[in-house]
Amino acid sequence: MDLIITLIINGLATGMLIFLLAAGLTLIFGLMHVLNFAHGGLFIWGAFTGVWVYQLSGSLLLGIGAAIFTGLVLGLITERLIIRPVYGNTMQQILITLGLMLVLQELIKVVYGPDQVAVAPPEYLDGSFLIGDIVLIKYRLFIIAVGLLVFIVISFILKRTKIGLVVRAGVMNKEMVQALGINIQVVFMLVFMAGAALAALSGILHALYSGVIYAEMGLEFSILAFIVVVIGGMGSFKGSLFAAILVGLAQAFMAYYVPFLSLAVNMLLMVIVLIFRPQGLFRGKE
Amino acid sequence: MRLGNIDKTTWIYLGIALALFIVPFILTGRSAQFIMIQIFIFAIFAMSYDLLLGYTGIISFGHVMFFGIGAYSTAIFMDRLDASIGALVLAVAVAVILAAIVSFIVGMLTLRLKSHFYAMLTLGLAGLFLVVAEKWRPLTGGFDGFTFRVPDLLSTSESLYTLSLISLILIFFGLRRFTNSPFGKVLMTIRENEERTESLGYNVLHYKVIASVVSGVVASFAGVLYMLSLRFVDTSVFATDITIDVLLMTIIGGVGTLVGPILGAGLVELAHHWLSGLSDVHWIFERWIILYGTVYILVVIFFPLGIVGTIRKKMAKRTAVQARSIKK
Amino acid sequence: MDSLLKLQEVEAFIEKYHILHEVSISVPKGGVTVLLGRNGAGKTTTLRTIMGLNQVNKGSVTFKGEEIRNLPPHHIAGKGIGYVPEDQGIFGELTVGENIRVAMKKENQETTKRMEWVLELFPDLKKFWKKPGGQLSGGQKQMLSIARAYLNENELLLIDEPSKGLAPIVVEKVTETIEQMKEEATILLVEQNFAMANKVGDQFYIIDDGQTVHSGRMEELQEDKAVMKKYLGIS
Amino acid sequence: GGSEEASGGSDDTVKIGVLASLTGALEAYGEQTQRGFELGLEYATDGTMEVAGKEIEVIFEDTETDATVARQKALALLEDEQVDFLVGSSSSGDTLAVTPLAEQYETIMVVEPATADSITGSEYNDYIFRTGRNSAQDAVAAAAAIAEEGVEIATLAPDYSFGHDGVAAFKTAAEDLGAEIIHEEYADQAATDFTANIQKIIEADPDYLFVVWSGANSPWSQIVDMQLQEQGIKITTGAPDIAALRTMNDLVGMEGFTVYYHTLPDNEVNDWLVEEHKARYDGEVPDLFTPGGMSAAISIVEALEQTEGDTNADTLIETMEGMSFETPKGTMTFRPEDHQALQSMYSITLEESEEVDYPVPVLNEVLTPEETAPPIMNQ
Amino acid sequence: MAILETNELSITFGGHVAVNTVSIQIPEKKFTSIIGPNGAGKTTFFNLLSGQLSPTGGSIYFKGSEITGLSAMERTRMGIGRSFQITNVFPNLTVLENVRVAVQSEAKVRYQMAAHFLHYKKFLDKAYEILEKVFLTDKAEMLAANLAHGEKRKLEIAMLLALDTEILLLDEPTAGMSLEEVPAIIAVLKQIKEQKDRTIVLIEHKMDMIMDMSDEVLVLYHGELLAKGTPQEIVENEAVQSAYLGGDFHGQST
Ligand SMILES: Nc1ncnc2c1ncn2[C@@H]1O[C@H](COP(=O)(O)OP(=O)(O)OP(=O)(O)O)[C@@H](O)[C@H]1O
Ligand SMILES: Nc1ncnc2c1ncn2[C@@H]1O[C@H](COP(=O)(O)OP(=O)(O)OP(=O)(O)O)[C@@H](O)[C@H]1O
Ligand SMILES: [Mg+2]
Ligand SMILES: [Mg+2]
Repeated sequence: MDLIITLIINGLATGMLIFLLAAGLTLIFGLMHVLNFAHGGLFIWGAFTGVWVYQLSGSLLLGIGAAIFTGLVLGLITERLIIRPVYGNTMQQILITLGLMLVLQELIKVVYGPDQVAVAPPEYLDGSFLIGDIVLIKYRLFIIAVGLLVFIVISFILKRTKIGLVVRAGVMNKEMVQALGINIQVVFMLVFMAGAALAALSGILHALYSGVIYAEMGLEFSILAFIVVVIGGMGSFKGSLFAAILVGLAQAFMAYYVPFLSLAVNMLLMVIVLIFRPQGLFRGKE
Repeated sequence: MRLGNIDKTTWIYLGIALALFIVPFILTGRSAQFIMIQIFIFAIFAMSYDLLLGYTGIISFGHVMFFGIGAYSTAIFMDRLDASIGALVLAVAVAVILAAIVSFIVGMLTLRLKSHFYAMLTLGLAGLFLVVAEKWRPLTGGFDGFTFRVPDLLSTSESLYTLSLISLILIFFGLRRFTNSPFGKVLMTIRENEERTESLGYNVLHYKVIASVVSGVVASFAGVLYMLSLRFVDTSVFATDITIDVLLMTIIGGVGTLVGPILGAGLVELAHHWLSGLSDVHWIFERWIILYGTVYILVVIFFPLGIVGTIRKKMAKRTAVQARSIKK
Repeated sequence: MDSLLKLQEVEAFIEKYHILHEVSISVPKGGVTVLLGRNGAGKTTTLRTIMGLNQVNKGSVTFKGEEIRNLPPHHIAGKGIGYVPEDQGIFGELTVGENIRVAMKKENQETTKRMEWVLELFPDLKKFWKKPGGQLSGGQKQMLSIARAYLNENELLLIDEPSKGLAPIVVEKVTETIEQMKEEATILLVEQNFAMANKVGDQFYIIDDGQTVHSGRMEELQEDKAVMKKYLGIS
Repeated sequence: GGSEEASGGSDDTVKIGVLASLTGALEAYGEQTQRGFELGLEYATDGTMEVAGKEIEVIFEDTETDATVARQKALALLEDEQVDFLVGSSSSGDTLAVTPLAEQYETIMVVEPATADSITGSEYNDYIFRTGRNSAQDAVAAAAAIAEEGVEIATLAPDYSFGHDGVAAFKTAAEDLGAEIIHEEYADQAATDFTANIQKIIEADPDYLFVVWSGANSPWSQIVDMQLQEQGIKITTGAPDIAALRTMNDLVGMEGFTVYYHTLPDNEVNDWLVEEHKARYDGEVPDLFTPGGMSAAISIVEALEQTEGDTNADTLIETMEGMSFETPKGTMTFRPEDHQALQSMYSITLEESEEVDYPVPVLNEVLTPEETAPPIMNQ
Repeated sequence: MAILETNELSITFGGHVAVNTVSIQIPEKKFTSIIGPNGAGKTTFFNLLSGQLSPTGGSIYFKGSEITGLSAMERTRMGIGRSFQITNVFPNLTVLENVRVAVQSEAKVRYQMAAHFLHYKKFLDKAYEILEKVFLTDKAEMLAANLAHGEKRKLEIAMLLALDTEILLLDEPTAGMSLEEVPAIIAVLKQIKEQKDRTIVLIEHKMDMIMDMSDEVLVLYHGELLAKGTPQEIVENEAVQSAYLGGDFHGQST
């Protein structure tokens, strides 16, 4: 029983981490139908800048702030210069965001050097409680909390404001939305910036979780994020949360009970979902 | 077939193909020829991708799995049997059949659904193939891979050059005919509007599955050639990076054009080689990837339909404008 | 007469094709101006050009005396111009209600009142409030599109073939609506249904091959059999 | 091909082509090799850059950690530059893609620092010499550091050949010393969550947990978080390069082994290396693979001195088999059977240090080349 | 004889019954029209006939054999062709190519992969011939996406004509078409019916057209068959008047 609880809590934490990673992607992909392969680039920039500020100042809050700020700025630049010309054209989006991904990843090395950077959570989040045989790692509890917070805030915004509607409408028929007097370009820009900020936020949170950051982690993790978005049903926020937790738990339990499959668990999960419920777990339920 | 029936572009392509046969006499360095061979191989691979993406409108994120199937079949047969032509033929046969079976199954499973399911399912399957290659170490050598010999006939750079070039030419003209056939024309209508194609009386699923099988088979053949040139295999032949590379080649050259992917393969390989070679010139070129990425971005901005696509469009428009002004 | 909207020798290209050669239209405040012309004449393009959805290459477009040529569409819409496009412009994955909500500029009593009025007019919309717009029947889409344009207080409405695909009884309703709208807003209408155009229209322009070739008061047009035959194929 | 005779560009220069990952994921390693190699040549030639009257010319090429690029660059070096030696590379895959070319072009290749056993094992050819240590050597060193009669050990390794080979070799070595491997755990290399694996290790309750890990996404913080040490399980592993040592702050007190840390070897060559490296690179000390690059250079110069500048491969092979040479890690010897350089390894404890912000390996014992000799695997 | 027949055909979209137990017979070689208010289920009914949707109840017979379970593709091959209300063409192909693909399907050249399509010159000739009929010849080389709305409608009709099926289901073919061209298109349809003995089913809101052409008129209302009969009977039907035609129609046909 203790074992199960330990596995569940850690699976949940991993799941939340993946959710945070996928949240920005869901937002951008789900609302704007933009396949943002540069997501991983925004993620590492959040990680590196956040960690840099955190280590310099000693304040995790400042670090998180810096990461979000980096995300917003990069999001702004990216949307204006790179994404805006290619709305509605999947292929060009793939090409241009992959190009951007390469640039962002390599620029990290120019700015922060090619080495990996080690980082630890601040004192108050470091370490773990041992209750009986159950290990509760503080930082993971923190992640679960942040993940839930992000989920609630975003769901609230999407539900209570028109912005979600406007963006979705804008994707379906940009001209019509403009003809209704809405400056869709600004709306798109804001949404993209928000997505980028989420990517960056997940970057710094991930950095402290795994203890090291390196430039290549961006692409690695963005594939995971894509998988989660697909399993959850493209663009469904609830779906992403659910899928991320599913993946997190599956990883935890498979690694324990069926270790030889643990390498393949993400892919297997996606393949199974695609075959039996191709629209993703949550599509159409919102 | 009368020669008069062959259209002008065919002659141009044939001319270029012939000129390429002369290259080895000018470019004698084996490493330069190696680059050319890589271009040919990736051109073949990219064309197979174009058949899916450009003609049928199917995106695949795991196309590399067919490439990998070709690669491992070759490597394993060369290593386990002997490095003979017979073994190679067997390897090709196995590669092609395996690729056909896999693409058939994947196609049947997902091609009745909307486009991105194929993309993600192939991504997933390619990932699973990678794991299998990783885990089946007695056969594959795992992550580290293994080296092997190739038939003597193909061990010189010139013979390999010739083989890849001939393959490229045959496959190019084969695919060109394929896409220009009545069958190919239906593929394009599927890309445009699947349901309407169905209601015109075409069985869309058949078309998509056939296209994906042909594409898979051609890709696996590219994998075979790749192995002949590299003579070493490891799990990276299943890596998503390769799919991304070939996707970029196709888009940069221009989807739905067949020549585009060839051009794209050439450009990507050469730009890569050239930019990375510049690191002696200035430290900035040590970070050549930044330039490389920038090139992608610029291509989209200045050649939104890919190079060949943009040029074709410009030309088409000019003729249209001329036609209109004549009419007036 | 003071014109609310004025197009002077407008030329427009779509990509490289010269679509509008010389369109000059003056829409007086109040009343309905009808654009007529055969398929492909450039009627839709004219409306889109006013809306800022096409670039104007030459000529001027003024609204209330102010040059609006080549402003971004949302600015133009912000000045009080509403648009019912030819293809209805329904957001297929949004529900009927959401389609309406997106269109509302302000959510106040006034708009709520207008909304109620429109829903009364087209009860189907109320009935299918939660249905995705893409699943509506052709005519229901048309109703939704008109309803959306009516929600906000616009000074000028551009309406592209509203009667297309509507049942006769609904055409009557739409005709009524337009007559109602006329009270508050000026309307520039593209219409193939001559009977309807004739009923609601005050003045007309005929566009042929990208040029305004004829104009006048609606009553005059009915008399002018030659023009009717030449440009509209009505005998 | 018959015409592919290996002959130096001109008679009075010796050309050496070095393949390394100068960009991409392994670029830190590539840089270490490059610096070490340059310093090594200088040291071995006393700064003249000449050996036996011949000038030495070095060409560095970036493999980008991509086997295809590695092969293409190797071809360029062999064909266009007609190098007399190849050196490299940072990844085992790149190296394996190139070693057959060494044979084909009858050119000596000094492998550094790729670790796959197969390079000097199943994929061995006569032209390959390796100054880098191989996985089996690591494993033997690791076993020597902790294994003894009655010790129970669990292992944690990434789930691919590097991990499996490492554990297999370790197991043999540790069992030879009387220890028992009671649990083997493999984790996805890219995993973010190691809880399940660590949980199983806790359940197995060994005396030691031996971790083989490479790659950035390391399990250390989670091992600490799961409080293994508090539960009586000691951790041991090979100390990595300095960048990765920073991730091991919580593992202070751990016993393990290492290939190199600049304070460990006590010899003149190393003193020179540390001093020169600091002088040249802004006070930085040499890192994990710097001495390897240096050793490769020294071995080549040494061989050429013995052949009096003859670059004929057969002569060189004959000379180099069994050849000993002085390196920052003490004396190395190319074992005649498989051309693997036998070398010292270091049994260490991680300790906190005043001077630097990461835990440093402190020497317990030098493990001699004989002690760490790996099994011969090319037969 | 009825060429197409439905028996208690129904479809429900999540609670909303769009077509409700409709049983009709469509007589062979006749001109049948379907009218009804917006949202009555006309298009949906077509979708059921042509196989775009499968019914939740009831059955469909074509020339006496049941086709309820067949796919759209199979029904087209059997001889049921249709045009779409919302234009549904291949946007990035030229007008000519759009029609050519339909001609090719009619000629049953489906899996020919080795010959060049230009070897099938007769396809092109046929396509041009059809474009001529619908006044699109001068737009032949234009991308379908760039057509004006009315032109797209003509292309829809052209594609249906190219299929040359035994029965033609037309969903508001002339909506948005210029007044002068409507009669010409009507003429084309009539001609096809007469010369080739085709059966035509038409959905329209233009009453004059219905009156002029139909042999029989069916009226759908809230998914149910409200009435059927000759045009004159229908126009005089009071239920139809109040549900569909509105105040202006009292027997007269404008
Ligand atoms: N993107 C485009 N490229 C080329 N030509 C175009 C493009 N869009 C429209 N056209 C052409 O411009 C002309 C005018 O089109 P427009 O849509 O304004 O006509 P319309 O008068 O509204 O016709 P309809 O009554 O059929 O709706 C047509 O001949 C059309 O083919
Ligand atoms: N795919 C669908 N899902 C849900 N409801 C649908 C779907 N298609 C049609 N409907 C509904 O079924 C009803 C009938 O629609 P249909 O399109 O058949 O009407 P119609 O008679 O063709 O009307 P119109 O004359 O306006 O084209 C409408 O209320 C519509 O909203
Ligand atoms: Mg129009
Ligand atoms: Mg309808």
